[in-house]
Amino acid sequence: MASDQLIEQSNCALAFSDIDIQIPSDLVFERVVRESAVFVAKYLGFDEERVGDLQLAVSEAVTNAIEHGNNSDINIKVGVKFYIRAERLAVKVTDQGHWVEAAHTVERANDDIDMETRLEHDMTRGMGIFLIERLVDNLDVKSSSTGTEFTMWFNLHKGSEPNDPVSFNIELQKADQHLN
Amino acid sequence: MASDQLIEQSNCALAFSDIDIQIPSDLVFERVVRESAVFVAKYLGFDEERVGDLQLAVSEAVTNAIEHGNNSDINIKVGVKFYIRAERLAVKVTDQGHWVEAAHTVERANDDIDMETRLEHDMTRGMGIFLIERLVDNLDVKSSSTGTEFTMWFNLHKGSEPNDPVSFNIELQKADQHLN
Amino acid sequence: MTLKVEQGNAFTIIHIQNDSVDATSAKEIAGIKDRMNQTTIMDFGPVMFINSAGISALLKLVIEARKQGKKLYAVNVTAHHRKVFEMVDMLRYMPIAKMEDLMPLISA
Amino acid sequence: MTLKVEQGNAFTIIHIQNDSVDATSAKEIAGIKDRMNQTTIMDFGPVMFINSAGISALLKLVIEARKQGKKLYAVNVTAHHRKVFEMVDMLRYMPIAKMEDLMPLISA
Ligand SMILES: Nc1ncnc2c1ncn2[C@@H]1O[C@H](COP(=O)(O)OP(=O)(O)O)[C@@H](O)[C@H]1O
Ligand SMILES: Nc1ncnc2c1ncn2[C@@H]1O[C@H](COP(=O)(O)OP(=O)(O)O)[C@@H](O)[C@H]1O
Repeated sequence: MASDQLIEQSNCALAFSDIDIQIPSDLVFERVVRESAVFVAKYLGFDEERVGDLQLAVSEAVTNAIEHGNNSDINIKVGVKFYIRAERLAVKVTDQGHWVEAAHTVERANDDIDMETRLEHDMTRGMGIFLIERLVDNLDVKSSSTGTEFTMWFNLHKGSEPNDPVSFNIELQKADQHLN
Repeated sequence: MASDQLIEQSNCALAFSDIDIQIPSDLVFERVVRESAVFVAKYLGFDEERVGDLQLAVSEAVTNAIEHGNNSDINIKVGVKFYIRAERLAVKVTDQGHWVEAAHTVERANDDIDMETRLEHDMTRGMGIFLIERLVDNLDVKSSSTGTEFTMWFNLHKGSEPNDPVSFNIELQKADQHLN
Repeated sequence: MTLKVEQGNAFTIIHIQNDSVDATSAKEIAGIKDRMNQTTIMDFGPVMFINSAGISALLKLVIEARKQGKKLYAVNVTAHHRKVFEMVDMLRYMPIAKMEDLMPLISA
Repeated sequence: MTLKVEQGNAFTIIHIQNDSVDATSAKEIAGIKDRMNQTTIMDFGPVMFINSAGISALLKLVIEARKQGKKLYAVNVTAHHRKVFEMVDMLRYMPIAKMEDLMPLISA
């Protein structure tokens, strides 16, 4: 099937209703979501490279939600929703934690990764967000007392520069703002 | 990893919390669930043949929920839940329809499939339930005004005769029983 | 494309290109029924998954082959799919064969 | 098993057996650090997926190789994984090579 046809088809099925996956907060289940992402990307007619980009971005976001959001507590879930709005595929990853800004690990979109410093200080983590920013077309993070919503957007029709770093819109509400 | 270890592990992660998937009622999305079933089966250390059995049974049940339960209405969802209870993997498939008994298509577990009659009458459908009964260790169907719950059970530790036809426990409530 | 069709004088080989013979590939498979030949071989080479929607499409070919007095064979079938075909009594109508053994039929 | 290790006099070839280099295979990969050799080759042959948890494990090997003055190479890397390695500036520390080109190093 031509990819245009697939996108057409998707506007029927995905635009009205979403795919929703809930997994226990254990890293082994990250793979279920990652494979589903591949299916959705292929269904939408993404080319091989974009399929890989989407798969990796979803994997990173789900890993973070399991580890940082839910502290790997298998009694609570990480949710993932795939849906289409305004010519874009959205992947919304939700957890029940609070966003933790970690200035020394989060590499901002306009910085290059300074591998030399990393290697000197044995810093082998902190590349997830850095990669996500380079793989998605847009990114939104909302965090409040009810948890974190991490939403990644992928254009259905390839536009402008692919894989340009995106701006990272983050909206953090103080936990107590909602609590009382 | 040895399969015992995997089952051990599963008792930690899957026993406390479930994997939940909701798809729009369109057959293209059946595949997402089918692939997730493969992941779960491998994670539980099922051998190759049982992985195939589980994958096929899940595919058939989800196909039925989409087509017969939800009439392929993409605005409503089919739900699939994987969980472990009492040394068994359960796969519960839910839709929002009513179970429709179709005596001429449902082949009962103790009947053999009469292919000759089928071919004479161009009956190429109606093999899903027949197959499921031969692939799972147990089967429960509950249907009421709120929808149908179709639950398949797979023993974690291979017991007795594998792939023996199972009894089909079906519990149908009259739709109006709940409505007023 | 789900299928690649190889046509000879008295044979047709249908190479399934998909990894799944399911609802999404069923229509194209059933549609092959007008291109069958005296000996028709379904090559399941890359097929990793078959469900009853796929079997239903295959049965349409079986029915048509009977009507037209043609012979259907399946090659490159996995152990699991052989088991499923046995369950639904498919093998009587579409026996599993080895490609080598069919060579005399297609080179005749 | 995730890894198969081939040891020579002055070389080690680490064949990754998994299709994923991710959190679940990270520990075993990082654990290989005591078995590196003057020339250490990571063979990504069957690897279909790499994420930052996997890269993190690979970086542990890179750091250790530097400390020990050893040289790491990657072979059989897909185009997508090359792109990801480039993004995180990995290629400076673990260049991608062709197995044929490394033969002089390991047969010496
Ligand atoms: N879902 C989340 N909830 C809370 N904090 C998060 C979440 N995702 C990312 N973070 C924060 O962003 C940081 C950077 O994440 P990342 O780049 O993926 O690296 P790493 O996970 O290796 O620390 C994390 O260390 C954490 O502080
Ligand atoms: N989820 C469901 N909701 C309502 N009826 C169902 C459902 N699943 C199966 N059935 C009934 O059982 C029959 C047999 O199903 P199956 O053996 O899978 O064959 P087919 O789907 O080809 O008809 C269906 O035709 C339908 O009447």
